Amino acid sequence: MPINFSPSPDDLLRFSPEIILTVAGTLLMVLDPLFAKRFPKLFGHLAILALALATWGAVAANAVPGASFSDLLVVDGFATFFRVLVLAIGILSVLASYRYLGREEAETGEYHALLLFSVVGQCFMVAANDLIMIFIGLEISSIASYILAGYLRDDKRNNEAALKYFLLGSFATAFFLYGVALLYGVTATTKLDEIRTALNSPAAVSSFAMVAVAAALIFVGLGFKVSGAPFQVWAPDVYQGAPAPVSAFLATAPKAAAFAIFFRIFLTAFQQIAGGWEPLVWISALLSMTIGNFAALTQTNVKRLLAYSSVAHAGYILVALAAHSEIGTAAAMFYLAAYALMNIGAFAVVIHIAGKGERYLKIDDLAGLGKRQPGTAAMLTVFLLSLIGIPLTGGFFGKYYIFQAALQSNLVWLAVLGLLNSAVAAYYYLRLLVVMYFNEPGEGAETLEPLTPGLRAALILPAIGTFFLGVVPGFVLGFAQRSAALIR
Amino acid sequence: MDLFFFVLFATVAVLSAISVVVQRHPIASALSLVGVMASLAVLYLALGAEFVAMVQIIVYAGAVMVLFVFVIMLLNAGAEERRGRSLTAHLLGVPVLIAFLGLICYFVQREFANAGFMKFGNFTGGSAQSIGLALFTDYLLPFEITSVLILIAILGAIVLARKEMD
Amino acid sequence: MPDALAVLHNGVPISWYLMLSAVLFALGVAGFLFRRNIITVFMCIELMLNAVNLSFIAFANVHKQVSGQIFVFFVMVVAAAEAAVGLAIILTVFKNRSTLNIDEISTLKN
Amino acid sequence: MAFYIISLIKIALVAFILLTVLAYLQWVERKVIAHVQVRMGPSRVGPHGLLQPLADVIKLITKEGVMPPQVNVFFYLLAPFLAVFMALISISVIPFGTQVTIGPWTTQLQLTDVNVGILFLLAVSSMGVYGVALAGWASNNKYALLGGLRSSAQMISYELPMSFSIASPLLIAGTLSLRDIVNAQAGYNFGFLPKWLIFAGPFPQVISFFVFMIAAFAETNRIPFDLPEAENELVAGFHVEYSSMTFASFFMAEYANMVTVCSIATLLFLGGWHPLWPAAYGSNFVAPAILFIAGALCIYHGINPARPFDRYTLPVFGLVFFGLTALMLFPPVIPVLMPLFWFLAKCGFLLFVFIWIRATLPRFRYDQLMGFAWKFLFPVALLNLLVTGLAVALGH
Amino acid sequence: MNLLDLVIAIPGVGFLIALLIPRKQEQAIRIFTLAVSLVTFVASLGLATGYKFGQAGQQFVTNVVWISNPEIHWHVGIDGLSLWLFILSTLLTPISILISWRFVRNQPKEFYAFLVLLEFGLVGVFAAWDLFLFYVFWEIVLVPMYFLIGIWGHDRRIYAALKFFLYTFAGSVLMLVAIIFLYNRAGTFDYAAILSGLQSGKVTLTHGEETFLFLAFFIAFAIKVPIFPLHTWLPDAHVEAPSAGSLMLASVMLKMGTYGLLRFCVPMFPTASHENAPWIVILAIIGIVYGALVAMVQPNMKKLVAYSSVSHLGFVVLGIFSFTQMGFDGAVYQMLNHGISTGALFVLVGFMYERRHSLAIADYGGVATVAPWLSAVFLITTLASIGLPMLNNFVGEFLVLQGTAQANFEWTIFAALGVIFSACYMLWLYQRVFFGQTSDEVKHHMPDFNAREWACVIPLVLMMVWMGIYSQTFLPAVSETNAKILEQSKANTALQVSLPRREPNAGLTLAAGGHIHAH
Repeated sequence: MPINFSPSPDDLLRFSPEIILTVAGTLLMVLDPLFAKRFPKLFGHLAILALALATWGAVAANAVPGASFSDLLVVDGFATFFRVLVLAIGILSVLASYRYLGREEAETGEYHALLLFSVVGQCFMVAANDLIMIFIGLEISSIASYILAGYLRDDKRNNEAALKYFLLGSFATAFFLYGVALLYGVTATTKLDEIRTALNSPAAVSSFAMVAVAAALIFVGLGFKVSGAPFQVWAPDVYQGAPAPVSAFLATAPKAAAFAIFFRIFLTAFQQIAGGWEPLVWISALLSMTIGNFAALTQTNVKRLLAYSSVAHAGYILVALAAHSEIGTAAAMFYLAAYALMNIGAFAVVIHIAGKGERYLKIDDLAGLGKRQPGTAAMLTVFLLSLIGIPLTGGFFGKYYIFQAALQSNLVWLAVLGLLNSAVAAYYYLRLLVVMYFNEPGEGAETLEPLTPGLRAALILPAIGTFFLGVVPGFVLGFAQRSAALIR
Repeated sequence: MDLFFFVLFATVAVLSAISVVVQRHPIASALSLVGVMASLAVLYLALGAEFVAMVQIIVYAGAVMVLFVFVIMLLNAGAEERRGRSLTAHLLGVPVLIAFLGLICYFVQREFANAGFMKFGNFTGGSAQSIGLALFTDYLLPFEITSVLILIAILGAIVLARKEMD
Repeated sequence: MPDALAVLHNGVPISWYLMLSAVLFALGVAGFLFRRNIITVFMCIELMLNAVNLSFIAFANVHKQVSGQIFVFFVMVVAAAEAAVGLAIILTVFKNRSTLNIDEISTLKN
Repeated sequence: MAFYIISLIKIALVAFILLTVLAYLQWVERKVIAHVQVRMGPSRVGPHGLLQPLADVIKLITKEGVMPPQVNVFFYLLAPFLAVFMALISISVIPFGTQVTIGPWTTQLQLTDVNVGILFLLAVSSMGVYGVALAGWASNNKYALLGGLRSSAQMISYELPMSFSIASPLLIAGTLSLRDIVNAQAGYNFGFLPKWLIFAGPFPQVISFFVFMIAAFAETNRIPFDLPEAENELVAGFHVEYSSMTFASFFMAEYANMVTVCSIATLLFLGGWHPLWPAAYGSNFVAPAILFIAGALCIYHGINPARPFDRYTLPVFGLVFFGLTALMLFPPVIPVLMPLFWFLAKCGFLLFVFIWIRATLPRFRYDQLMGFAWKFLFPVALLNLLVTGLAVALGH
Repeated sequence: MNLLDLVIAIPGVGFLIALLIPRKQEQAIRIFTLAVSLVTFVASLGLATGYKFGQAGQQFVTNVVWISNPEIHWHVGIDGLSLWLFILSTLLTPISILISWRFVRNQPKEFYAFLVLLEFGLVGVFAAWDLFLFYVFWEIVLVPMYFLIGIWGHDRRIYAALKFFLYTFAGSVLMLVAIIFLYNRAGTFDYAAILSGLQSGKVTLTHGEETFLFLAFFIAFAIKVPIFPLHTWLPDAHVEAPSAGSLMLASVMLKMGTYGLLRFCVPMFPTASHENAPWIVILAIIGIVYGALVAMVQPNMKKLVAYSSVSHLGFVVLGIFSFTQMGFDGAVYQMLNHGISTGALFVLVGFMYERRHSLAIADYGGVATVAPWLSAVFLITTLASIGLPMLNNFVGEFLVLQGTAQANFEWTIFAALGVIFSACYMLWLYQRVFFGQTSDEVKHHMPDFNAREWACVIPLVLMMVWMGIYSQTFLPAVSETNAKILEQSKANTALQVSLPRREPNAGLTLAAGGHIHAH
């Protein structure tokens, strides 16, 4: 009974980003004891190299779309989009990490290895066509993230962040898994397209109640992962407690990947019962936006504020999910890209101003940044304007597309409430601007060090990206729309 | 016979699970959890999943739970003082949970009441061979990728729990 | 509800297994919500995963497929990795705070 | 119905024999070590101290059990029970020989044949940690706790190379059933070289065997790996607070574990009940010959007694041995008894090795012990597994 | 790429270049931005000369695809409604730069750059012919103004800036909902296409939808105008803003609201606008009276002018919702007038603040004796503002009142009250500031105009006079376009209205409506 199962070159190409990243991650682990003391920055460079190579791999894989490994892995536009997105987030996170790690005198090798592994998980998730694969990818991404959240293990905030992230993340995973189990019970498969086929058959109608229960459970699980209300409780603590570059990463990459599978699962597998889950998403979207924005209003810690804002942004993307249309998917993809850029940019500024031991995290510590470092302040302004949704920034078009999708799906009230929410959100983003430009410099600004090249890049690249998305959104949106057509 | 075993071990499992939840001492909870796992392993055997049943014992009961016990001992974690979470949590949580349970049970009963009957030996696909074949053909990719998971776990344990070198 | 005779004749209905699984899952959730020792809370998560595994195995029996068991296999691997990392995190928390009470580990906020 | 009755009889038989063997293993150990150290060993109770085990058992049972005040009673009592339970239950899947047919009834010389038998053994042995760990913890004594922690860490660490070393023969045999593994080792190369996995196959499992044995020492907490109970550091480790029957339980568990691992080694590597050379070359006469010599020696010493008592006891033993010799030569039982003999002989030899090593080697230091497991044993076992896998793959 | 594109592009490009100039080169930045704005102004004059009168439609059209999906066009053009507002923006920008010449010491680079960016947004708003593009420019305007108030404003600048931003933003997101909704229905953002679609019945809206859309647009514009209960941001913003900010805010940005009402609300949703006209008119009248009364009791010059804006803009809204040709014409003309005269007031108040460092009326008195030219110009402006014949406001107010009278005479009475009140508070202000005892502080710190300041006020005074004497330069273009808008709003009404409702303006509209019904 010799088994001969050897992947074809196409299979390997489709899988190449993960291979590259895994190999690189392992390499970093191996090199860590050798070079950690002498060349602490080497690992960052290597990580960027690996991520860039993987991006190339992901793009190359898009040239040969299709399913591989007994249909477990599907490379399509959707997968490629999110792969490139999480890889880009990875690069930006690494860029933003250089200074931070140096300042905190943290180990660099393991940090970057974990980061790469986390990205592996996300790449894997977004290209998966099977719930179990998604589960494994989700866990790879999550477990690496748990560790990253508590990376500075002598820091109490880090500990707490890691613990909360871990406990609630695992809890969510269990729900997700239970949903998968029930779904498997009904349809005898975990492949998304087969589930869809199974549910399309007339006989399946009687099982819709069961499928709805499964969908609800999966929704709970994924809701936790994307920090959509009412499952957002962990997000503020985790984003506040984790090391700043990790928070930047956590608020973007895992979220993007989780949303990717959210869309894939709900639009592919659960399309048949869309009427059932739409109200659920509707409520969650509204709650996320409202809770996120109103809670952010009273925050004084920048990281926590950004955390609540990320909850609110998850709400906007859930609006797109509630629309459950092609255009909604495309809108969410676009929004996630824009959101990732502006959020990482904002966090990069936080990293910059935080100082050793993250002492300067109060909003007031931003005071006088506009005078001290007008360049940095200008970048933050761009990101904040984008977060508010001012035209010519990516955030604006993101919001626009999402609410267009919502209106097209007749979710008028959701759109109105969402947009009013974004007006509320403007208030707390503006508060940052106010402090930064209008207040006199405080202690934090006094000790501010000049921008390092890594951080500079982590600011400028997202800023360029934000403008790019804001001025010529067609490029990204076009790709997103072509891809979105595939997952329906 | 099937019924006898099911009732026996289901009862053990449920009682142990209750014990996990209500025991005040973490060690007691941990051992109760081992009890759950062991009785589940027996049920797995009955369902024709002998390989998984054994792996359940080896990995879960024998490794994961030992790790738990180990950590509990290491930290010398004492019993929890009996001052539960806030009253509202109980007032809200218990009915919601019961409703959740009732819902699932209702739907399961409705959907799968006649889905099949477990008779020992009616399914023999759980041998090591068939599992291995599946793992190395259809599920090769996830199988390989779980190695990354293990790698992360090792790395994480090193990062978080190693001694300071200097 | 199949009558007792049918049970003796046909074997145990699969739905009983599934209900057992649901009960265990709910107990795990209850533990997660009401317990305060971190380790116990974590164990309750493991209990939930075990409950899910039972469902998978039961469904594998229903569908006469091996894949359900494969999933359990993966879940176990994940649970093991999770346990290693989770316990390491708990250790670091304990080292810095000398408590395992989840309510006392809530200092973040402003 | 017959199935249940036969099973019950088998269980009773095995339990009785096993418990006796365990008790006498203690005697053998003391005797062997004594002789290694040029002493007499137990010799007061009964001829050659043969009744010593019995006396020990009576002593332990009748002694007052001390319940220290600080212990956690439930777990304190649960721990020895667990230890014994886990140690004894693993015997249930070990095959001792081929099948027996008595009249209309046919049965295997094995309590139950599980097709994942080896996994079952691993599972049970992995559960064995709980007994030790709990005992250490429940005693509420720092020595005991340290001992418990050490031993759980040690057992977990060594379980890994052990599993790997078990995997290699499994790969070659292509089954997880212990009986099938032994059956796979039947036959001879060139007509006389046994196809035991330690010798033959695509890749001889010598390394595997040694790794297994080393890990087995650690798993059973035997010297040189008996750190959990290191007298000079930890007083007596995890069972320092135990006395009378509870103490005896741990003792019994340790010996039962020894028997188990020796049986596994025999089954996996040493061809189980297959003789060292083919029956055609007279392997069937080994057992009678040994018994005969033993009987002859007894008679001889009975005639020339060293002690007055020997005049009566040794001839009796001699006669028993002769009787056994005759039984072994009785053709109808040969197919049953010969495999049993070979199995017990190999197993006994390995047990002797255990005792021998205890008499010879000093104890490891704790960090050396862990380092050895992870840095040496584990890679070696892994490498061996890889090579074996390759060999098996190429062999196909 | 025609002249209009160029005019819009110059400040945009100028802004980017200004950002590149090193921070130290303050003078270079000033001169550069002034040059940019002057060039823009001159170029925009080319639009006026090139504008073909007698054609109601848009001119200088450029229509190219900006974003392909959803199809968003760079569709800009000028018609009679926007032409003068457009030029007003380009005229006032150099003036705002000039008046800040010496006043702004803190971070001048950003200040001037923001002014140019503001201009870019403003001209874009008036030229945009694509709803989406309109929204983009609309929002762009917000950002520089926010910073202008927040960084260079007075003591309570932060509060004022936030209030300004949030009010406006909240309104504009509603507008965004409406725009998206329209896009989903019509499949295009193109204003003309949507309008013709609505009129031809290709795009149908239910009554509820139309009301919803109307209200969404209306609230956004009403906040900007500001209409009575939504006006509270305005006094704060005006008072706290630097002179240049107040100038741009009062003169141009408020017009964005009224422009929007006339451009979008009325023609696109005629039924809803007719239906809602009664209460809107009431709000406008309340605004007129209330603004005037509150202005009367202000101790602070800027606040006084700010409340007077509320009052004046009430006229504009009144004119628009009278749905008469004269009302429309008057409204548009009043927008321009208000831009010039209130702008001039802010300029002058700014000059005085530069000298005396106070805005409190009580701190002045007898300025006329020390600064006669200043007093003279202020007087002209005051008179223009209260609507003295031969000066600009008179024409606008007259037209509005007449238009209102055509629609409903009762409204006119209330509106006329506003005119009277405005005379009261303006003249009283003038009296308190320029006449009476000259205090020492005033005496020593109140030099007369210098050349730069002359350069600022002369164009404004000229415009006041020109617009007051020869309104025919401006009105024909406006009227043509307004006639078309009026036509559109009626035609549409006739097609869609099925519900019986009380028609406030008995004359024109009913007749026309009835006529078409008869078909």
